[in-house]
Amino acid sequence: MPRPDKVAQIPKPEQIFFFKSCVASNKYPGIESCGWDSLEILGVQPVDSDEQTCCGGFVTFANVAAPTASMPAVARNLSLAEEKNLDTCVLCNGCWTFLNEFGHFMNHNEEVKGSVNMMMNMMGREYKGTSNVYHIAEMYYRLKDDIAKNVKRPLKGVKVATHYGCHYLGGGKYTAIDDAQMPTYMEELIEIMGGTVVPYTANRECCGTGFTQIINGKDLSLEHTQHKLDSVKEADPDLLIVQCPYCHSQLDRVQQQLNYRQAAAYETPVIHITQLVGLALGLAVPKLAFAAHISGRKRLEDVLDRIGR
Amino acid sequence: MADNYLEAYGQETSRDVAGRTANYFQDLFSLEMPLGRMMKMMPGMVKFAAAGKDTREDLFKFMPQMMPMMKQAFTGKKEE
Amino acid sequence: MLEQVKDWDDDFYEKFKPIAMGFVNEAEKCLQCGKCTGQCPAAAVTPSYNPRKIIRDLVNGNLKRVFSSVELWQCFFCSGCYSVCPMDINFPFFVFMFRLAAMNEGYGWEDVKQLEGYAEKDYLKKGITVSTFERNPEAMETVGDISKIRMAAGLPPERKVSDRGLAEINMISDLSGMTSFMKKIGGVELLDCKTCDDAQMKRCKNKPLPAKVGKIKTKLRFYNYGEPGGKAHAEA
Amino acid sequence: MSKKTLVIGGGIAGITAAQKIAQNGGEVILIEKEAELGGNFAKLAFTFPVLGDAKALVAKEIDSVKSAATVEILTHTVLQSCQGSAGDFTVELKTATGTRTENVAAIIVAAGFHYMEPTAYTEYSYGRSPKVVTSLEFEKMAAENRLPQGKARVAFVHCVGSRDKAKGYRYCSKICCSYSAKHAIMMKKANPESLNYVFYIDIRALGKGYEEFIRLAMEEYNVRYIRGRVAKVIESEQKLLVRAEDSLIGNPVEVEADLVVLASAMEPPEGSRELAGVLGIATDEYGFFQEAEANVRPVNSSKPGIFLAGSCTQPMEIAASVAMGGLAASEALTLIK
Repeated sequence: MPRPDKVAQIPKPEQIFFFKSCVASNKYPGIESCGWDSLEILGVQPVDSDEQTCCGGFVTFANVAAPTASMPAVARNLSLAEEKNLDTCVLCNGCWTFLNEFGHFMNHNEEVKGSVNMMMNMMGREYKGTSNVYHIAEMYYRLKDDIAKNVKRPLKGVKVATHYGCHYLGGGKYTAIDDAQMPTYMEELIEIMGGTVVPYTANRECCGTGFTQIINGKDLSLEHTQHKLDSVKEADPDLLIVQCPYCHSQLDRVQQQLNYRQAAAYETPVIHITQLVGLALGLAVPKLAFAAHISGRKRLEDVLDRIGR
Repeated sequence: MADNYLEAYGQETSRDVAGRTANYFQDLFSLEMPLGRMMKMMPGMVKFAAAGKDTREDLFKFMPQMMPMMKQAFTGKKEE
Repeated sequence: MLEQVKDWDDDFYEKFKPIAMGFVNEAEKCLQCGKCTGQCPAAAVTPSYNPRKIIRDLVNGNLKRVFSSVELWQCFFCSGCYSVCPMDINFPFFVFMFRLAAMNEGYGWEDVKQLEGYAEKDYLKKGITVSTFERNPEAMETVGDISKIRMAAGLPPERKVSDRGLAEINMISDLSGMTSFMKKIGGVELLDCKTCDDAQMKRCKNKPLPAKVGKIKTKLRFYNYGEPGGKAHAEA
Repeated sequence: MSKKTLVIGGGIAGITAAQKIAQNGGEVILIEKEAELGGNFAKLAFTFPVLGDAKALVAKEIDSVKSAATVEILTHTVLQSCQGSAGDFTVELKTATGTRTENVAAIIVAAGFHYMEPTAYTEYSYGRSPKVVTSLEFEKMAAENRLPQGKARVAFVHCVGSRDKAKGYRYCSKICCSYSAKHAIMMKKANPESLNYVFYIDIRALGKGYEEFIRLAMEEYNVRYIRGRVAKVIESEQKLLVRAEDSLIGNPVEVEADLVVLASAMEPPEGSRELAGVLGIATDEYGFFQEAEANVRPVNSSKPGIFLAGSCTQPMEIAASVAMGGLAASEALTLIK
């Protein structure tokens, strides 16, 4: 169940710093465009900066960058939001946990903050630690009343399954808006938008990307994802909703890989929560960028036909 | 877990490994600025200054802050 | 094999904790209850991977085993162990720090080498770690040109990071020693579907891909402790 | 000056203390906030390590205290205020009909314990799946013959809320190991076809006959003991998937269970801190009443004249509660005579 105290802490700002995600920009552009437009519709103006880079989470957890290299990178990205006096909204669980945990670490360690700030000062910036990082799904849950008011394309009769992703709930054991083991806020959002929630057994399992395992331990990664996909297939949802572009990429792309490796037939469309909200809020179909999706394209079209294009 | 790790390490004990590891992390997380480290940072700063007009200006603004650290790095003494 | 307890470094963890600035803590509280391993996705697919044992070896000070283990490189970083831990041990951070230490000892370079390209070619050159480049031909066929999709969605054809931003992350990388580290480990090319021949294509479509390609020997990787002579590797 | 003793709590410790004082010629007021005497003991079906009929045993004790002439039993009654010092306390009681003021020489606090509601343990699907129950609910199911039939697999989970810094208490609840074994035996007796799995971290069965009792469960009743705390319980179509590590082997295991029983922690009774505030005695960090000296003065509270008995001081089994009730009675008697 969502934690009301945590939800209440999320503000409803007029503007928010829109932190883009690498996977969302380069593999699934619909996440970026829908995230932006849906926030606009819900009355929160996203603010962009072309100086923002990747959060650095991937290179850090790939151990190419030591924490001493990734903390200044986090501080730099957050200082961009601080310069504008805004909170940060991220699209990806990885960005959320990485910015949050390293930001938290710097805020509670004056010495480290000082040395990071020395590096920031060289670039004419300063990290103060005033920008809170919110996941876009958290924002949606906070703005659920506005979503309910603005539904243009109700997801009537669409069976939707959810996948939350480890780095939001696991890493955010004490900071996420929902319980780590039995989250329900996405289900609530889906019901608000008129969809039907389909439960499946492996709901809380990891998607199997394992940060670098999809590259280094591909067999392990695929084995785990297959386990998850089998369970999804059994429940047979029309859409599988994720809130992390990295999970999105794994669950979407691995279906195809498994199909040609093992002659399996996984055909579940995977879409991000921003795209689902965008769909319900009536964004134009090209905005949703479903052309970038790989698995279950036919089924995705069927869903669009059913609820109206 | 397999146990052929002794092969790889030979006669070394975990104590030797621990010593090396502790030194490594001490270096990695050190907030001190020894000369060697300062010298390593120089190319990066030069590159940054060469990147554009505004980066150069920002870096020069930082120089006064930098001088005591440079002194400290060269002399090895911390100034009060 | 009989282990010599006198070889263990009993107080390594105590020394390590303050050095690591709070990144790793509470390992001494571990109850050895096994809740972490019970829910671990990596343990579910790799029989020898076991977070509980890694914590135990750390607290005991049997570092040779921890650092030279292949298991250290099998963590999925899913934080599930942290979310269920009754003692709030944030195990993924332990793995993260141990991997750095293992690399210092000469292990795990093969894994990091493959990932170095992401930092060098994408993160530092473009500011975005995941590029539009597809390694999988089928994905390329299905999706087509991503910039067209981006434009249709009302976005610029390519997400660009400003020159200023790139200069800044490059300086951070230089100042923090990340660049020199990357030079030291070098990188390997990952399998690129554009350049693979018919035989490779056939194998790829019918059999599981090898976990490693190029210069790397795969047989040493699985369920085996490190690469013997890993230290020599580091010294070279 | 009054010769009366006030006993707070009508569980087995309070009943024993009242009986002993009455046997020695003292007058007792026994107050209980529920409608019936018996406390947690009365909610059980069987005792351990000797499998006795709990309901019959406690009924006998209740009858004997009710028949004692000098014991006045007030149910639906709570303590409202307490003034004075040892030998001369003025207490105000809120009864079902109104308030009354009494003058007592000594007070025995036997407030008992509370089984923790494991609502925070969402990884065990508690509160979502009806097949995940606490030990107390299992007792009720057993009494009402609602246990799973046929070839059912039942998983018993130790240490839910105990030895857990994140969601529960750091202490060990002491009796869960034994009562889970008792539950497994009850299950096997009720349904010989059932397969029972107990997930434990350490088996802490201390006391006469306890170790043998656990071995009995393993040897005679074929209960599988798996060392490893359950990591999660996943709801599947019909079954519950119980995931844990068999940490003696070092491999994750999954049990398809029909029922999961959570051995929830013993926590301080509800409102123990408020009660301690009214009485002016100290509690420990968890809310259990603090004894004056843990080794040789286990029943003395931090205030002279107020004595402690039973599981409101620490998690304990029935026999220990009875012993402690007796000791508290003898301490109280020194103030009366």
